[in-house]
Amino acid sequence: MFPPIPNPSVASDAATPRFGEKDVMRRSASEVTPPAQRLTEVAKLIDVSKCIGCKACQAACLEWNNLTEEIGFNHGTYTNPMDLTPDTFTLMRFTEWVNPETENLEWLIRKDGCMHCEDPGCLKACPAPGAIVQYSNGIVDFQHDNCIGCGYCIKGCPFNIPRISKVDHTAYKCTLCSDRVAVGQGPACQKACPTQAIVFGTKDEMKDWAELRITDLKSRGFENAGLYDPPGVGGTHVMYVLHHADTPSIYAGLPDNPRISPLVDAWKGMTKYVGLAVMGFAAAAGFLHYVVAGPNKVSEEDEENAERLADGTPPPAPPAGLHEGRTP
Amino acid sequence: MTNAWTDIKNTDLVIIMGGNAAEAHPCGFKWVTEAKANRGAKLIVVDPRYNRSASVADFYAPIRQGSDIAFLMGLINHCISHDKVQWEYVKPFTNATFVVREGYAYQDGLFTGYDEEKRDYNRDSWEYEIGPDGYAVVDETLQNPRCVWNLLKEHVAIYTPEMVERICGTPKEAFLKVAEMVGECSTPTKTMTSMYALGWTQHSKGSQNIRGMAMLQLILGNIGVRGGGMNALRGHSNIQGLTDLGLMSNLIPGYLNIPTQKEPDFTTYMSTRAFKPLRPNQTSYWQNYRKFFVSFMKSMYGPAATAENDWGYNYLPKLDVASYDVLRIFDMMKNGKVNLYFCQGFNPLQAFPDKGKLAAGLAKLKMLVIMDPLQTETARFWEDHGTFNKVSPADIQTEVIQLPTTCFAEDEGSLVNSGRWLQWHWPGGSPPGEAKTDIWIMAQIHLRLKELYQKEGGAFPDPIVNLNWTYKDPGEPTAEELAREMNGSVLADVYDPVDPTKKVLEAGKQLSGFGQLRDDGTTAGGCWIFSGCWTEAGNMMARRDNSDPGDAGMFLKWSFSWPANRRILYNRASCDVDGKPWDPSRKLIEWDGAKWTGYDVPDIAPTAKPRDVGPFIMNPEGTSRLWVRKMMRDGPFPVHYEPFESPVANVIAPKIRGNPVARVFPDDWKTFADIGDPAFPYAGTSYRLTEHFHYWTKNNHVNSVLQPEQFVEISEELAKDKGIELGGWVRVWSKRGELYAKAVVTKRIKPMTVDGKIVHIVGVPIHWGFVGAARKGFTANTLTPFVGDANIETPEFKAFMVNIEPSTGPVVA
Amino acid sequence: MNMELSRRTFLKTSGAGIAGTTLGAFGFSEAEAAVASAVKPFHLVNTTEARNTCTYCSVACGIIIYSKGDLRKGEKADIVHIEGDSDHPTNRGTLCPKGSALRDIVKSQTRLTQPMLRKAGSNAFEAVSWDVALDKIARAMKDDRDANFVATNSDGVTVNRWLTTGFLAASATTNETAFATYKVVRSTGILAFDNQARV
Amino acid sequence: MSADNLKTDTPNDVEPGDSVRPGHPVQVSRYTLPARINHWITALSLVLLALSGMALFTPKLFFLTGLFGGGQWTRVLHPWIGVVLFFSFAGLFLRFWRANLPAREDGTWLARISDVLRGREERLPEIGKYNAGQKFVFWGMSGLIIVLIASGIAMWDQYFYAFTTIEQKRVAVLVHAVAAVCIICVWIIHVYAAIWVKGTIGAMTRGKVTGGWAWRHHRKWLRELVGKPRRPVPRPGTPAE
Repeated sequence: MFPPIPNPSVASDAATPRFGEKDVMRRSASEVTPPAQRLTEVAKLIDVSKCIGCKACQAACLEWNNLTEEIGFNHGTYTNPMDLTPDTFTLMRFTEWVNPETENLEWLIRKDGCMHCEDPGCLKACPAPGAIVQYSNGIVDFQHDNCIGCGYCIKGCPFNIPRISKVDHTAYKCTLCSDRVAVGQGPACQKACPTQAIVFGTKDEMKDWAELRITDLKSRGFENAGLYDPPGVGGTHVMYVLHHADTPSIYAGLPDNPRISPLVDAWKGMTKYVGLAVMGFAAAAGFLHYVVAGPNKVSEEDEENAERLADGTPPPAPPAGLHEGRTP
Repeated sequence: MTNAWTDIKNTDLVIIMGGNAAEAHPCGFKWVTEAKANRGAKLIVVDPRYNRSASVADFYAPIRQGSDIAFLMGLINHCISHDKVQWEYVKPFTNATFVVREGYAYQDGLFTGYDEEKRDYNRDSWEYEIGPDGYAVVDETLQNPRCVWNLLKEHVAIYTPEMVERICGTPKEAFLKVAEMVGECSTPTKTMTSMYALGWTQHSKGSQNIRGMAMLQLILGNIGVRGGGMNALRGHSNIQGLTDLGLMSNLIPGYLNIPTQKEPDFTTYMSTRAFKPLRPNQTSYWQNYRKFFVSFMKSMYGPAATAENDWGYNYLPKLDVASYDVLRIFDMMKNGKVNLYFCQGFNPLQAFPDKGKLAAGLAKLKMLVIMDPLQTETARFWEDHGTFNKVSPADIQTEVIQLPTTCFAEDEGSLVNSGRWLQWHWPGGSPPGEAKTDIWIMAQIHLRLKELYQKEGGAFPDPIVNLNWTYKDPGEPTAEELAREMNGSVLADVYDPVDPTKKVLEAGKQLSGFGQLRDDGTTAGGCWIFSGCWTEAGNMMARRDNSDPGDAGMFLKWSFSWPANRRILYNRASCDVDGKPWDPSRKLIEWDGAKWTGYDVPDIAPTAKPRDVGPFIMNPEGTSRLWVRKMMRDGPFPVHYEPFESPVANVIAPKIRGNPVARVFPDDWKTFADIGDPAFPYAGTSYRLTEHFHYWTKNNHVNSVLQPEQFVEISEELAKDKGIELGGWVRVWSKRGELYAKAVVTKRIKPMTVDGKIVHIVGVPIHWGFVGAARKGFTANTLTPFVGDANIETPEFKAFMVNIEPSTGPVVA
Repeated sequence: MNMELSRRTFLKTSGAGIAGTTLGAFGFSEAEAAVASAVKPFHLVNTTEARNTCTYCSVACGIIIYSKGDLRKGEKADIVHIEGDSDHPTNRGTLCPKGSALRDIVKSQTRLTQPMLRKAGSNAFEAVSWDVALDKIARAMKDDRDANFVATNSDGVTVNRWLTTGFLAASATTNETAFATYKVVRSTGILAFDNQARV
Repeated sequence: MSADNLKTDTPNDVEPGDSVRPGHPVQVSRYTLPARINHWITALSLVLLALSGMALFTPKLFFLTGLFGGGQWTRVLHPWIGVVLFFSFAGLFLRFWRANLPAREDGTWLARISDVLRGREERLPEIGKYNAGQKFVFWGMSGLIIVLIASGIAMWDQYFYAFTTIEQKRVAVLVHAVAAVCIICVWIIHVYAAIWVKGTIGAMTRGKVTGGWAWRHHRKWLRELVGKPRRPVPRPGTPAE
């Protein structure tokens, strides 16, 4: 058993958050000076092999965050709602998978939600200063007062997580319960998880714990058991223990090699700099041209020629050889 | 549960059969995952559906619903024939060596004494041979062909792996894999735990399903040990407590019995309750029955219960039938024999089988009284909800009174968990509106009724006007007062009979345990097994020290566990005959040469010498029972009987329909589909989903979000046969009713081959109804048959026959 | 009652290969603590705690009810949150999907708040006072009992039973409620007395 | 554009409303009032789009959202202005597309682009209503606006979230950004040209240019106008200068 986190204190003096503005490591659309000392990185570890798909995490998330999801419909699956929504920050996704090697049915159940990437694509994509922050403990948090609801985070996210609320038009996703972590608690989902398929602690602890789990799984014949901490996004602060870590995509489309899309990189990188440069160049070129070439003015002669033309008096012929392109 | 939730971490093998622990008890299931992670324990799931428990199992074996006994007897047969028996346990600690009297026999699915007319046995031959010394005869060599062991061997021989496959549909290889894993637990250092629930009880032979596993556990030596046991995962938060407190037709608190009309006086009543030991030196603890009974009567009637009036024996009603269980009462209701009915926190219109019959019964009542914190279908059975509840209110003359009650968050008191822990809780919120506690309501009803009788007189007012109701505020007794009363207290000073100057018990003091109860009216105690819960030292149920010496999982200082704060029942059996633990690394208690010590409260007299006294102290044998004498109506050994509605005839006894002694009311036979009826070709089963709690969470928005809409589960093969689409509407109907639901087409259900015939399974989750926050749906019990277990009348919800077709959904009128 | 607990017990006895945890601190030293404007305030601050047990299944998970207002001081208490009790040996703070949503059932829109009466043949409930409801019940019981009480059976044996009224007891009420219920129901001679144990 | 404009005998270069009024100086009507209104709506939309788009494009310019009432309003308004631009530009397109069809002299003009830049127009062929540079602006705007509206809709999550995949949305944002840069560059060229070539702005403000301006820059068009019979001004359009 991973040692439970003691019950929270309700005393008013226990409420001072242990991290905040000064621990912001990245801030969307802003330059920040990273804190001199990084907080110990935290992580949530989701052990898919221990998960019984009970959805306690989903319920706890709804309750803690005071979210009201709609009562939906059955679509022939246990996955409900059908997808993450602005009110469903976390979702159990159920996959019936027949292992081609053993021909045994395996019911793969994965808790989907924000991975809290070390290199967060949402933050990279976000145009609104401070709408997304990353604390130096690894938590990527949305600040709704700053969010403009553009949905760029959705495009930036390699895991398809954020959702825009139709009510307040801001983006929502798992906060890793930053309010709870700030007072020394774990996230609500982790607290609830009946089988400790979700545990929470420092990232190092979680990796050590995962190792124990992987050893156990290998002893039970899951040779490809492993930790999902994808390097493509610099590692994540929500990690999975998978029995089939060689093929993450069988778990309801968990990306095999997630990374910030090259398109997003190009958009927020190259395009931004090159684009600004090109536009600046165009403006500068015009300015320079004006300085060098001077204004292109109509001469008195031109006016006279025009008057003559209008009066029916033939204007002087142009210099020979220069108007060969003209229409007869 | 014989053991505690936290003890499951000590096991080596978990077998989940007849339940779905991960789904129904996720937080208790945690201890399975702990055992797996820390001890390398394995998990086996045997179930018709590959369910959430199976999703984390090491091995899953399919089984057709209603065929568990064949599987279990097959396992016993395998263990016996492969010598996977813990002999050092079986010989001294079970009745394997006991010799059964001549005249007892078993043939073709029936035991001696069957009366087809009465659907009952004359069970007189089901007894031990009694020797000249007045004790049961035993044969420690196991040579006597009539000893229990040899009878068992003979009884289970028919359940070969091939037979198991034929009856259960479990592939032989899968069965053998389970048998092999189970057999490994026959060594003294390996234990298996059985976790079961309504998947076993809700059959017409539910009790025998459980006995089957209990016998297997005894053969493996797994009862009384850490990480072993028979663990009934109780459903509701205090259903254990309500059963302990005897809120049943035939019970008195602490598993004492309401008298029958064959026991006209107290002497006759006590004459069959002597519980004389069947072997020398045995404890046979029920010999104290009289103390428990008299103390209960003193608690019930106070000064009005006297030696002269046999402690108020005649204040108790006398039964004319085995019990007035819920099936019987609803049958009576339908026949117009019931006028007034109370439902306290209960929704029978959904909870009992055959909704049509239930609704017809309710409509014949004069008055229905509902006490509930929430809306229920029962309270609104007269309300027209179109296709979901089509009734004509004007035609229903039942007066309904609905009383709002508090819920757990607003009241104080104790609940008994599945592991028998009595845990105290405190209120956290104010009741909404005018909601009142159930205690207040019951007190008000009592006081008003008493007043009417005092004013007007009437039929036998004595038990009502003499009811001991001496609470500070009679209008609302406190939880503390009632808890103290259940624990028991001293009514008059008691002096040592040897030294009359020495006061043994002082009047007015709380008892420290049931050992102090007396049969002379000097003590009162509402529920003997709870004695020790609120002593002079205070409220033991409110203790919150979670220390756990030896990391044993016992938590003796956390709350109070009945009996006597014991956490594992029969824990004497965790040691060999000499009192040494079978597995020293999992010591529970041990004999230190002078007394029993250890991590748990010993389930034996602290100084009872190991070889003298047997570990099963409640039984007159001093041993456990592989063969139960005449204590069960349907036989001393379990026999495979088909459900009343079944796709195939009983392979081992083709002429027997269902359980031959299960009670069927005359009107109900015609509501059952015939065996193999082509109109109802699919084997239905009902169950609950982890997102829901029975019918309550219809009132909870969050849970309604997590599983929003009614569905049934079928295999891909059946879906293809019937042209049913994933997520499409289907109509499912039995001979009793129909429902519409969405189709979850899944690989987790597979068709099975049973006796050469393909059997498809239709899974019908319960929950939905016509009130609450959730989407409206149909009550699943429109489908289920009105028949119960032969011993305790648990309805057969787990096995019935249905048909299914694609549909366009219900027409909402 | 003692609500102070040995919170470190589990840390000491965790048999699982990781010795303790630095979770309590998350590596943030005192020096790092500072006012953070960005992190949402912890909304359990200044609530009142009550230890309770989950109302659903028999695992009997320990829960803590967090309320605004303190019942022990005679105040109205409004439940704001319910969470698992980490000190509880069985659930150790965890809860299932039902337990995690307990607040929603306590505060359900479909909680009953006043006594209601549905008259014979009516198609609606109407509100009544507690007195009216309870008097009606007591009167109905008395009348039915007096009319149908069986004092002796056909053999002349005293049986003192009342079979035309039945009582279904709850399954999630306290033992204390159950015992009070037992006394009241049994004293009348009702035999059709049952509970949820079967279903 | 009225039906008779489509008559094949009408030179492409002459748009409805174009006319010459002799005098001193000669006044040439280049854009009718509706054409000018259409132009300025388009122009305003484009400027607002550029400002709001730039605000969302780079954090350094996020302060520009202040012009629109903050980030949320910027996010709300930008796509709607885009819709205005699209339809407004569509109006311009219908007015001007014929006069912007390629002509033979465009090649020469382009070949002598250095003379163009030096203002040595005497070295250029006689040009119709629009020179090749103007046509480039016109067609550039047309193409880019189609790209921008298409990619813009793909990323307009409030209404069109469900219609594209995330990968498609990513392509869309990238394309939108690149197209936006391009259109801003085109716009810079357009605006600069109007500033550099004196006497041009009047065409879009008062609708008139002087005869000398027309003689110098669009002599072919002037000749055609002079040669064409007088007629009342119908509804003309305005090119992107």
